[in-house]
Amino acid sequence: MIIDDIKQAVIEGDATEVKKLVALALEQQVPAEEILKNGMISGMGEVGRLFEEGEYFVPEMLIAARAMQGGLGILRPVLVEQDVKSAGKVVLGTVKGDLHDIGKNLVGMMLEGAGFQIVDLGTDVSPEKFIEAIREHQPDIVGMSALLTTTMPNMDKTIKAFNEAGVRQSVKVMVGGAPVTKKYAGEIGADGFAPDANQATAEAKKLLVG
Amino acid sequence: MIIDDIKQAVIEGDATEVKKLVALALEQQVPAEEILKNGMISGMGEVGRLFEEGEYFVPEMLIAARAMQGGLGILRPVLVEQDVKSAGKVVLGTVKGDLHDIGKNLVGMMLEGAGFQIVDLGTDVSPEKFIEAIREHQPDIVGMSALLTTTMPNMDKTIKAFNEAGVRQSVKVMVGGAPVTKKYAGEIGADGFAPDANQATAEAKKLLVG
Amino acid sequence: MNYSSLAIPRLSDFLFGVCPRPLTLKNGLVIGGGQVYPEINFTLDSMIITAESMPQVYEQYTQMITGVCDRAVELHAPGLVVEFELLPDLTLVPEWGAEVTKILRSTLDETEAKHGLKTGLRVTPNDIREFARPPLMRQGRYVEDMFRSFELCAEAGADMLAIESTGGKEIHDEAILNGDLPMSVFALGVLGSRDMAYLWERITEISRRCGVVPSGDSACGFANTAMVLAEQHFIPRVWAAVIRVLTVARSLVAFEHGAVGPNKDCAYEGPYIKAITGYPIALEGAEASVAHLSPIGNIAKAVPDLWSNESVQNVKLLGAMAPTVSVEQLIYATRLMNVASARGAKEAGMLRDWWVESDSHLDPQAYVLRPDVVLKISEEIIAEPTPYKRTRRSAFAALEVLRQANAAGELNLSKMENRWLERLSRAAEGLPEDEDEFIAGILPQVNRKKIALSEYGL
Amino acid sequence: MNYSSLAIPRLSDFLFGVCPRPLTLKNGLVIGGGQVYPEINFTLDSMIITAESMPQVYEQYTQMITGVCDRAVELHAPGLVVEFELLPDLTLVPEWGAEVTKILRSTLDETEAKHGLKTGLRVTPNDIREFARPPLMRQGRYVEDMFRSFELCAEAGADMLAIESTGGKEIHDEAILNGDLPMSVFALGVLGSRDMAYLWERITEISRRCGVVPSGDSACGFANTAMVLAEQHFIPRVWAAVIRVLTVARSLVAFEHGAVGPNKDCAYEGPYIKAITGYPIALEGAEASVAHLSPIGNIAKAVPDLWSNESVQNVKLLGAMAPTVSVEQLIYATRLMNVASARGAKEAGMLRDWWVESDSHLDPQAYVLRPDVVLKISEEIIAEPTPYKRTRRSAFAALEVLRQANAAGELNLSKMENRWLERLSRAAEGLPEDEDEFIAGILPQVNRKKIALSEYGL
Ligand SMILES: [Zn+2]
Ligand SMILES: [Zn+2]
Ligand SMILES: [Zn+2]
Repeated sequence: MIIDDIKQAVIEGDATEVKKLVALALEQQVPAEEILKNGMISGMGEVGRLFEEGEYFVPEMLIAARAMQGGLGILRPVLVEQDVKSAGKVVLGTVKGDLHDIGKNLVGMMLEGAGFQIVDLGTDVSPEKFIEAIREHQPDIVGMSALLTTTMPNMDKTIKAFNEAGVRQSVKVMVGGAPVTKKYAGEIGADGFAPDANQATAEAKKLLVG
Repeated sequence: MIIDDIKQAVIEGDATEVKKLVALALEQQVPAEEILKNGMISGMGEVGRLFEEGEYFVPEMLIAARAMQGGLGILRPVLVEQDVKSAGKVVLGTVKGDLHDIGKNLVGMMLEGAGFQIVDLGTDVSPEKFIEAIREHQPDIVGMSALLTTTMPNMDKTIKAFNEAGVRQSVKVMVGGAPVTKKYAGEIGADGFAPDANQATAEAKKLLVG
Repeated sequence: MNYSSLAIPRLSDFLFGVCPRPLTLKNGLVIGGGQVYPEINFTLDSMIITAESMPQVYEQYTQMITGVCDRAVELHAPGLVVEFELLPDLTLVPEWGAEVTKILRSTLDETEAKHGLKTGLRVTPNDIREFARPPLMRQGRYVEDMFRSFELCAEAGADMLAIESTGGKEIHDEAILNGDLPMSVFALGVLGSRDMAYLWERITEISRRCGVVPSGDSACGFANTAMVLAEQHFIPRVWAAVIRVLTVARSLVAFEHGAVGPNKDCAYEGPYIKAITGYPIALEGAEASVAHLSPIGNIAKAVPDLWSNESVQNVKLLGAMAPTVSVEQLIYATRLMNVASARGAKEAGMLRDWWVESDSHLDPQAYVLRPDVVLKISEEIIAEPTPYKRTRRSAFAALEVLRQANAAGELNLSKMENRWLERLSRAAEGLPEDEDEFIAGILPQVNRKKIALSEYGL
Repeated sequence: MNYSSLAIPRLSDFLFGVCPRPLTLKNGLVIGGGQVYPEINFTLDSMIITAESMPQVYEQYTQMITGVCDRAVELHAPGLVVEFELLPDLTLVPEWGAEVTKILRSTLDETEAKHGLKTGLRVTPNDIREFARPPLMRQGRYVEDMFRSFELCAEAGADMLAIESTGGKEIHDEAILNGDLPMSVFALGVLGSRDMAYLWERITEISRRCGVVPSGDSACGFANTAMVLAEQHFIPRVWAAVIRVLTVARSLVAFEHGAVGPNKDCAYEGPYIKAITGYPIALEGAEASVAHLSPIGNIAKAVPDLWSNESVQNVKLLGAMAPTVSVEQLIYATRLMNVASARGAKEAGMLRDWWVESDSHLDPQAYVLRPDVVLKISEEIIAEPTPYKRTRRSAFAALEVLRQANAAGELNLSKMENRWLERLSRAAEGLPEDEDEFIAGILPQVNRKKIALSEYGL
């Protein structure tokens, strides 16, 4: 089955092979949604499993993700045409005053592997910039990160700004980072919390179901 | 001066001498208020200073406090007659669910030394018992103590109960104990906080001035 | 069982990680058989415990035990002991404490199955008898619930049972503040010791019935209260040091009524217990400053078999949740011990002596924990036949040791401390040899509002 | 100054608390002259820093420094170093950081005057150049404010200046996640090293002018980021170990441009720096798990001159506020070191070796911190003349050491780790000897959106 081959090529991180196979599958009239879900996302799911079990590290995941991106480049026009939705759209950013971004980047990468569409606003992101991005990109989820005890309170500020701007109801808010706890997430009215990049994907999926 | 002798006898913790001298001073028509303030409370102030400087320990303070109590026994009827007020009245208790009382006892002892009148409700004190005591004793200050992370929230509960019972405005509330911070005291709307028994007296005095 | 000779008579055999009577848990973990293992203890962050909040309580304990076990695996810990010290509320409703025990047990079991990490679980119900005022020690609903808590926790998966019992504490707090040596001796040598005999017979009986280990008690409410007050300059350090030694005979009673160790972490009388009984002990020091500051952070490392953090609440630190941070610190501390002892008893002895030297000259409370001092005083204590006589002898011995150390310049006591050393020595001299005479003399000074003497058979 | 031979060539001289070039602070505190002192670092608990909240900021720092100093006096610490690591906001407004410096200085001075405790204050402005994206390293308001922060803090009472500079980090994060050895070498051996030369000439100039000590830098943002990711199983441990060694040449540049130590606590490349330069270093381990977990909690104790907790926020623990708890732990840790070294170099060496043995076999990141390995690799590094060549040589040497250790069974690497050891070895072989050739080859792969190469003279 060509779908299984695509999956395997994603797992092995072979971008050239993935691109070739996706093109071939489209030629063979395999539905784009099936290529995406059962081929590529399923492959990334397996990559995630290998990672969980200590068989893969992030570098291997990144290679697989890039292979998947290669296939997506070919698939995306068809998907848009057929109106196939991504798993969800996520706007990510490190809050104002905070320059740490490796954790946020990891979250973005893992979400992407799980089929989410990512809009990364970078670091030192003001409430206004978040709001702008919500209006522009209409994401399902906004993910905020903070690594300092003195920038974490900006999560609270940002959520309050969402309320004032009237955009709070349109998105789910997820928070994470070294000083952040589930308790704090609850106190500021965030919808989700992930203690590390690893658990962010499961939490994002839960948010979109719930 | 007999006042100085009373003061010295308090410092030395000589209860017999204090009693004898207070009786003598009253006979000599020294005003009760002067005996109290310039003799006994001033003596305890010196004891506090010696304690601060590491010259006295609590046992020495207790002996001095007992000497003062001895003198007060003689002085109190006269004070009541002359309507002389104590430094203030304080209701003390360890909050519900908490059995630790040595910290609270120390606070009581030190406040007493500073001329406060103490009503000690003991440990495991429910909000209802605190409220009852406020109604009965009409204190200036209610002091609450907690030693466990799981009983500290009862401070918050108790203050809320004060509000509901309509007695909150009639007292100042002071809190303290191992898990309690100034920040927490502020959050629950307490008026005062003391990090240890040592600093409780200063805090209580500040509350009654402010 | 009445101890009359030292199980460890020689200083060179008095080391961390080894004892004459090691203990083997059901799953094979050996305590006191060569290695020192971390014993981690944790508690809830600020929250109210009610029936409604129990799901959060369980969730927090799940989170804490998972974080701790994961980290222990990650750091290749050779073994791990977890202590679950029940909060009062979790003892007042014994089912709640048992449920938490189950949660801890199952994560420990999973960790052992998956990663081969050998673990042990010590469960310590709270002495809720104090909820009655004056405390009822042998009757009433608190006594019943407390014993039921022991049983349910044993059934729920505890390997070891322990308690920090409080018999006599109702009058000891004041004795500490008053610097009242005879009253302290009465609380510990008479009241506490009698209560311990009553209590430990029952705990041992429950333990036998449920197939778990009756481990030990702690005079925490007595001597650690004094230590903390001394740290705040409320009471003299020599007084706190003497109280420490006064607790030995009391805590020994548990072992004379069935306890077999490991003695509790916060029981700094542990080295005495180990020297006398040969059973393993837990202890705590520098890594327990999360729970209380102390002047004995290194010397406490001299002879433990388990090394503990006392307890830390589940707050977030930058590195991780505090229980995870604590277990990492304990693992590193025990790694050093185990490397030294793997080289040989001589090397272990050197490390022990460095720890001892680093604290013992700076505080009388550290001085009375010197292994040589412990052996010397222990020998004197067990030369006496009864708890009262042993406690009285403890006072003499501790004061004598401190006077000599002071005279020899091994301790640098302030003028005030010196005055107290003399004052306490005079008070000790007044202790009659005869227990009945002592009791008769002290009873009039006992505050009857605070204590029900009949609960102690008096 | 270009180092070409080891300041400490012999393993037996490579110890904690001593170094060939000890440092004497203005008040006489000697670092690296025989004793190891605690270096405590603390930060604000959750709060927003604004002009309005500055009174609370000052109050918190006052509370923290008071708690720390009181406890150090109480525990008879022989000396105390405090590090004030400025938060970004306190560097962005240099006056704020200077005001906090003043607060710390005055409490330290009071403590010294009243109790004779010798203290030192290290102040570490934040590398705020990253606030521009891509970072502007040598121009613009952030650069100006950063240097002004150094000056104002020096004038406000710092004894020592330091920084955790981030030149090259803008592309190194991705290199870590990609397992990209050449890109890491480029970031550290080319970009970071060039930035260090620029930066440290200026920091040294400011220090001379203000009469303070230019202490050292840390590759924290590079190698500790990797270590934390390895702890989370995101990247291989061998990769994190290699990155650690890759940072040596970069951090050495500070010393070639005026730094004289003590090197920063979180710079685990410190042992290499000490071996090469002979200047004292700070380090951190088990007691720093409050800030980050690590596999090197004990081995980090092998050769430090200051012993640190990295940083802890001002939260309440049951024992005390966390900074007070931390300083107690550091004091006990250094007491042990100082007792051992007081007995002699042989004893200090034994203790050092036990710490080394307790960690080094369990993780490649610990293995590359073995003092013997440090000396061996350091010698290779300084055999090369330039930062790039040294960094390249670091890769070869670290990988060779790890391969040998693995082959000899001194390290037990998993299959996956083994695969990465091979993969990284192959990648290292591809590093050309010539720097220009290397740069030309790697530039096409550099993400120009993230970095302004002109800021590095490229
Ligand atoms: Zn205890
Ligand atoms: Zn305990
Ligand atoms: Zn750092």
